[in-house]
Amino acid sequence: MASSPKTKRAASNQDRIRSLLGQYGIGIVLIIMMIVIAIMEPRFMTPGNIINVATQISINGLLCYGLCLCITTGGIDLTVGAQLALTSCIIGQTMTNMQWPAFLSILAGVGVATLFGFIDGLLIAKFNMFPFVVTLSMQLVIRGLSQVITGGRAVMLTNDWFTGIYSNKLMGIPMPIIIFVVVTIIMYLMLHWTKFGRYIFAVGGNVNAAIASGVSRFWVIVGVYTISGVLAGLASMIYTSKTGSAQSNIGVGYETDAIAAAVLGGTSFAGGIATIPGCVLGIFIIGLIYNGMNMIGVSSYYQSIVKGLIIIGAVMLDMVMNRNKH
Amino acid sequence: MASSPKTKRAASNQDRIRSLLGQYGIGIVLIIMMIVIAIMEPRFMTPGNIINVATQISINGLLCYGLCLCITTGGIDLTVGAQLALTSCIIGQTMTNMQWPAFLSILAGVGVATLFGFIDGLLIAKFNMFPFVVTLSMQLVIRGLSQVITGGRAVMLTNDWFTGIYSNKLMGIPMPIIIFVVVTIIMYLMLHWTKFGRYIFAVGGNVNAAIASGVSRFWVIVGVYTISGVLAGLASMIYTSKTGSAQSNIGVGYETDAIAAAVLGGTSFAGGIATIPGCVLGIFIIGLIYNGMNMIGVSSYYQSIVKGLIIIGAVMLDMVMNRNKH
Amino acid sequence: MAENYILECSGISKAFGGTQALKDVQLHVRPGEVHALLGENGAGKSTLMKIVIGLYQQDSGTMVFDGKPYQAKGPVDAIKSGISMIHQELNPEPHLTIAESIFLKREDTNGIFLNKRKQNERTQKILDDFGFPYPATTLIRELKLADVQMVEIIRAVSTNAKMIIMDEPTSSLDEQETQHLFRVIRDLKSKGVAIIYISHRMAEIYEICDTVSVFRDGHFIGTSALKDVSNDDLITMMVGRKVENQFPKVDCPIGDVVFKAEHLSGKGFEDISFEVHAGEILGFSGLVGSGRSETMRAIFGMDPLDSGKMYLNGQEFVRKHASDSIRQGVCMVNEDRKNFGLCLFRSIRENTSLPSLPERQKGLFINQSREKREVEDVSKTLLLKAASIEHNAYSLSGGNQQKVVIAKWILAAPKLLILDEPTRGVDVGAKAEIYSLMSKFAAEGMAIIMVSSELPEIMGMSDRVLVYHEGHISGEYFRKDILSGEVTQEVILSSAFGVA
Amino acid sequence: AEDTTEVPAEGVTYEADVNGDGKIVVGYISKNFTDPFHAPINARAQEYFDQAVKDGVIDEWTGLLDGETDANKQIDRAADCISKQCDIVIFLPAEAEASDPALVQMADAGILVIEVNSKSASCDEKAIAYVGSDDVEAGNMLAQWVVDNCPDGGKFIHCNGILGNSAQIQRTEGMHEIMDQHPEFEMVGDFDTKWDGNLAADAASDSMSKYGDELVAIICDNDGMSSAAQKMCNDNGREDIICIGVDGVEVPLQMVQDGSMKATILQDGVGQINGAISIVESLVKGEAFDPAPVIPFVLVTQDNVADYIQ
Ligand SMILES: Nc1ncnc2c1ncn2[C@@H]1O[C@H](COP(=O)(O)OP(=O)(O)OP(=O)(O)O)[C@@H](O)[C@H]1O
Ligand SMILES: Nc1ncnc2c1ncn2[C@@H]1O[C@H](COP(=O)(O)OP(=O)(O)OP(=O)(O)O)[C@@H](O)[C@H]1O
Ligand SMILES: [Mg+2]
Ligand SMILES: [Mg+2]
Repeated sequence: MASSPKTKRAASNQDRIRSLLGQYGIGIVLIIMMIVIAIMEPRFMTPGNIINVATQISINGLLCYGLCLCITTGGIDLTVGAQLALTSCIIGQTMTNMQWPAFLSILAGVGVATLFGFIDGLLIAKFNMFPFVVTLSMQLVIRGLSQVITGGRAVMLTNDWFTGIYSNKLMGIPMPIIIFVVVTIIMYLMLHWTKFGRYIFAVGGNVNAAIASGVSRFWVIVGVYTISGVLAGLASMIYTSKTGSAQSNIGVGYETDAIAAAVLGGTSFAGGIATIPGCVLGIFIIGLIYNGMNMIGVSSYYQSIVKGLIIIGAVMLDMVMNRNKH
Repeated sequence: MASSPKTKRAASNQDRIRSLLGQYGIGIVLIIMMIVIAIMEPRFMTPGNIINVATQISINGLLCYGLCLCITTGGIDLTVGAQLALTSCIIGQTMTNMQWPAFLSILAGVGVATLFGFIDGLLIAKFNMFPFVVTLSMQLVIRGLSQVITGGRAVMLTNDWFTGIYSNKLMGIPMPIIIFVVVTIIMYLMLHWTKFGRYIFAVGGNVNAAIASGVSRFWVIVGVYTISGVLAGLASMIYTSKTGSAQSNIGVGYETDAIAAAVLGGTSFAGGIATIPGCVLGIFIIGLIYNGMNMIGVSSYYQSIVKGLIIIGAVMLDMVMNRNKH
Repeated sequence: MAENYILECSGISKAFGGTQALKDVQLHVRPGEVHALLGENGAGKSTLMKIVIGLYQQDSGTMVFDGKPYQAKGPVDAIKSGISMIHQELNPEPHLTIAESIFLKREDTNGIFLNKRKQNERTQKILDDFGFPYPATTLIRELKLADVQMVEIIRAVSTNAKMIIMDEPTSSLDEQETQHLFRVIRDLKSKGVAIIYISHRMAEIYEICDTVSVFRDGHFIGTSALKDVSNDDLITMMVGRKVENQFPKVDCPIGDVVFKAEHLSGKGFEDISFEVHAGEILGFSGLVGSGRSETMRAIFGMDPLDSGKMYLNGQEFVRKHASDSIRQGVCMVNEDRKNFGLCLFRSIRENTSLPSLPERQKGLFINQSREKREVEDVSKTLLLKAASIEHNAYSLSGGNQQKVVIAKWILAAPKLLILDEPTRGVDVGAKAEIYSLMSKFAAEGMAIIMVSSELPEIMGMSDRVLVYHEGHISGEYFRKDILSGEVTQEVILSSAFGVA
Repeated sequence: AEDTTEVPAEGVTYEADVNGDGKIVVGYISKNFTDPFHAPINARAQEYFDQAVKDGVIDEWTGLLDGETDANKQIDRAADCISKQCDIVIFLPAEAEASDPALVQMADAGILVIEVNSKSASCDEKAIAYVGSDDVEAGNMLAQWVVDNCPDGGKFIHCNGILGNSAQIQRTEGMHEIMDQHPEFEMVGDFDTKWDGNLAADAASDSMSKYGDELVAIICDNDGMSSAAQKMCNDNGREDIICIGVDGVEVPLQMVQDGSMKATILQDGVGQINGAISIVESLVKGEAFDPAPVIPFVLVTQDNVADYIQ
């Protein structure tokens, strides 16, 4: 070999730094954003506002993990917005109109979301249908169901324990943050430290090779869509508790922010590439776009443009810093 | 070689029949739908209603062709709904508030949509960004721009020539139908009878092989997104003429129906497979879902569910009839 | 310049990120000659050819083609100048017809519209001239791999190019089709067309080539007339050391029956019965498309089996999916490395441990330190050339990718290892390493099935050879008869053709 | 359908079976099925017309047609009503301008159109009646409530509906009409909250963390947003912040009742549809009716909430 082990090792270290930079280079975007916002609005950096942001991102955060998994297997889950509505309506109907105990209502709501995630996975894995098509159609079905369940009406949630899910604090930390952190840890361990996580990467990276290596495509696909369902259900629980109201028209377009966060976090639409720490960064960036614009006071007419440009810019920057990924 | 040319050729003919059946098997779904609706509601089959349906589908039809091309190259164009809004706002602003002649206004509106289609293509082809991400973000930018242009207000269009684009008839046939037919013919010729069409299939089928043959991925990608922009612009012209008003909140979610029509028409998300006649069938099916459900009087609470189930069902049926495509 | 060259490349360098793929290499090709380009996997052969064809741009260096300075910005420029290329492992667009594929970028038109009829007729004529038994309107996706490769060849030849680059054109062809290709090459040669021929099959090089250039690790080693260099010299030039024995087969005691197949039938094969013993290397020979891979895929559980029974260590072997087989100790290296072998954008470590993850669990989680240790060990055993096992499989050369595929099955510790074309696209040095591994594992008591279209490999490595003809076993030969010279290549070939 | 000037001011009459096929077919084009404000309206229409068909008051009705808050879809639904040979159509326009062609198209086909909830541009000329209220007035009421309850003025924020939507435009306009006359109030935020309670709640918490005690009010284009924002304020111990919006759907009403929100502006949707129903009944009977019954917005506070809840 021409190159000595030494130069190879050096090159390898360099590679690692570059790859790390590439993987989490989006962190730089996050830091720049924080500095810019903090300069323009000093109140941004108050502990109160930071806790505020962390609380707000929990809903999008949970959705993002689900989408990250689906995208990593080469798919997509467009149902999450509708799932948000359905779970909310089920929780509202059972808790307020049928007087179920809060815990049981949540179980029913999240359970149904899980079931629909499972059905999505089944249609994709068993019948080999394209995830985009399946979830686009299922989204109609799921939202339709929530309309049928509530007859389009809003249901108020008065159970204190339930509405406390969003506003209560544990040792000064709001519950949504705790839920988000716990889910993040679970997702991290699952994706990066278990067999199932490896199989997700394998199926996303090369499904034929994965099958030939004894991975069950069926269970991996069904698994990730089911998980996405569970997470959407949990997100809906937080959402419903936050607004104190269950209705069928919520969550429209929520997949957009979740997808954007996943992509900013380095999740590749080509499949097989994703990291949970990356997603966390992406989730914070999206959260900061909203909070930052509100803090700085960007006119409502420009908010949509700014958001779009930041996402494109960040993805492009990531691309440049991390060329060899593609 | 083992088998004679004759036997190979025979097998291929059989294959072709099966593939034809597979390709347009969705036509059977259409016919069944028409029969069912006609039985349940005799007024469905009146010439008036048929022209009505054909007029209604023109907007989704144009969008569908654009999406069909993008999907065939392995991409997606999620901007079409926002493009609808932007073109509409530009037409409204220039024609009503700036007193431009109608023709010039249309040119400006469609021109800007074309430009944004071009930018989408550029970002995707030049910077190798994922189409889903690019168009998801651009959609925000485009919609934001339309809000900025109009200040969020609706602009009335009073120019008779312009509003006549939707309502006028040529030899008893409403203009939107004529536009739709002309575009269909152009798209058919372009996709199936020109080099450019061939290159679209080549890039969608295997981009590396296409490049190795000297096909310019760049121009094919830029081309299809630009065409999608043009078509969205034209669709917006029809839309704006139809509603007689330009505003920034129109077209939300319109990509859904357009994608559904393309997929029903046999456009494959794997890339490289699509036919314009197939798309026409898909467009009619989507149109009939709306018109048919309203004619029969399916409760609106269930329409969304029914629509979702019909799309899933039809795609599944298509899959079963056409197994070897995947 | 005394010599009359059609292509002169000098001082070409090219780096990909940190990898220096080519360093100051040169290549001189004369018109009407078949110029072999040799080198280990990753030596930079394909990279140089891609620079010539315009897919990559060199970092430095110049080219002269047909007497004029030459620089292709893209394949279009190359085609215009009269260069065409058969790419290594590149499947054409699946949804186009043969005619559309062959004439891609050269379509017949009347004005702006395609003239499909004329193009189909022209293609049909070319196909018929070639004796290629398909209508021009057949879709590429309906063709077998070998036929697709033929379409690629036909496409390249039909451009009337002055120079054709063939990057491992025969890697998915059998003897018969290879001979067909050679007839075509000789014909082109007589018309003055220059051919650059890349292959890892030494026998082919000697059969068809006139001149040879050797690359090693991105460097140019030398050019000479083929008749002036011996096989051993060439190999030394390529790998930088002597490869003592190309087929390091160690004879070891053959043990009990490990796997037994009884009357297996499925798509592409019928009534297949055989057994394989511990310590035995059982070779499967035959023509491409004779159904060997189909049989193996069905045994492994990738395809369904219509009928028949299988036994593993005396017990009936039942499998529904590949995972069942792996669990019971039956593993298979697929012939199609890119599609069935690797997740290119995941690390070597993840790829290697994938099938054996269930054994590397610690509670709920993967024991990553053990995984790392074991993967590092196995990659050392296989002499894998990689900076680190954390690098993506994508960054490896073809031969090293193949080693990763083999490594992952070694880690799974199979009782029966099925190797389908284990050395496809692998250089001689690495081949010898893979062969010695096979010997080693057989000696440790593993039963090995090797499917191969390369007769030297079959004859050099097998304890016993089964020959396939159109889905049936048409012959069985033993190592002692091969060693004694009683069974020759011709004998095996004729039973592959079903003549014997 | 334009000879309204000939009849006495207190009432007008029409021949109900306009196409003379001996059947009376009623159409109903909703604004949407997703907004809780429209749910009781749609439900009331469904209930009444199903019964009316059973009772033989009318011969047939189209069922509830979904306008999807989309002018384009509403125009298509209007064409469908023409295809179904409707005589009378109840129409809830999604947009003032963009939905107008639906009205024009039906009126030109001779259909008697009753507009409900909001007016489209040519309502006065083309529709035989309008039952509803004026969104600009609702905007005025929003602002007035804040002015009345914060005598010292202060900073407030505004949460928009989907930008460009008629209700958003007119309510915002009405809000500005009043607020612009009160320099003691400063609008410190104008958010793109898309009728979304979640986004409004986030806007509330962001503004609280930025302005703290200086923030006195949150004006929302609907009360789905104002109730979510109020809940966010209350959860942060800021019950003093006045959140108010338009509609009077279940959740805000209950919040007013239990005291967690001070007021909401009720738009009497069911009252509106009942007004339209009684016009249909008059049409069928050939009786005269009032072409523009006024269904005013109501400021609902703890004092009168009992009258409107349920
Ligand atoms: N696109 C690329 N990006 C990064 N590295 C590359 C790329 N293409 C080739 N390389 C590297 O360049 C070197 C030369 O590769 P090349 O494909 O030219 O080898 P080769 O001689 O054709 O080998 P083989 O016989 O296996 O085909 C290898 O180390 C390979 O990993
Ligand atoms: N469904 C299919 N469609 C197209 N080609 C296929 C299909 N299944 C198998 N083939 C191809 O058919 C060819 C012949 O089958 P098979 O692999 O059994 O023969 P083989 O004797 O093993 O040949 P090889 O030497 O290529 O391994 C293979 O090259 C395989 O890629
Ligand atoms: Mg190569
Ligand atoms: Mg094979």
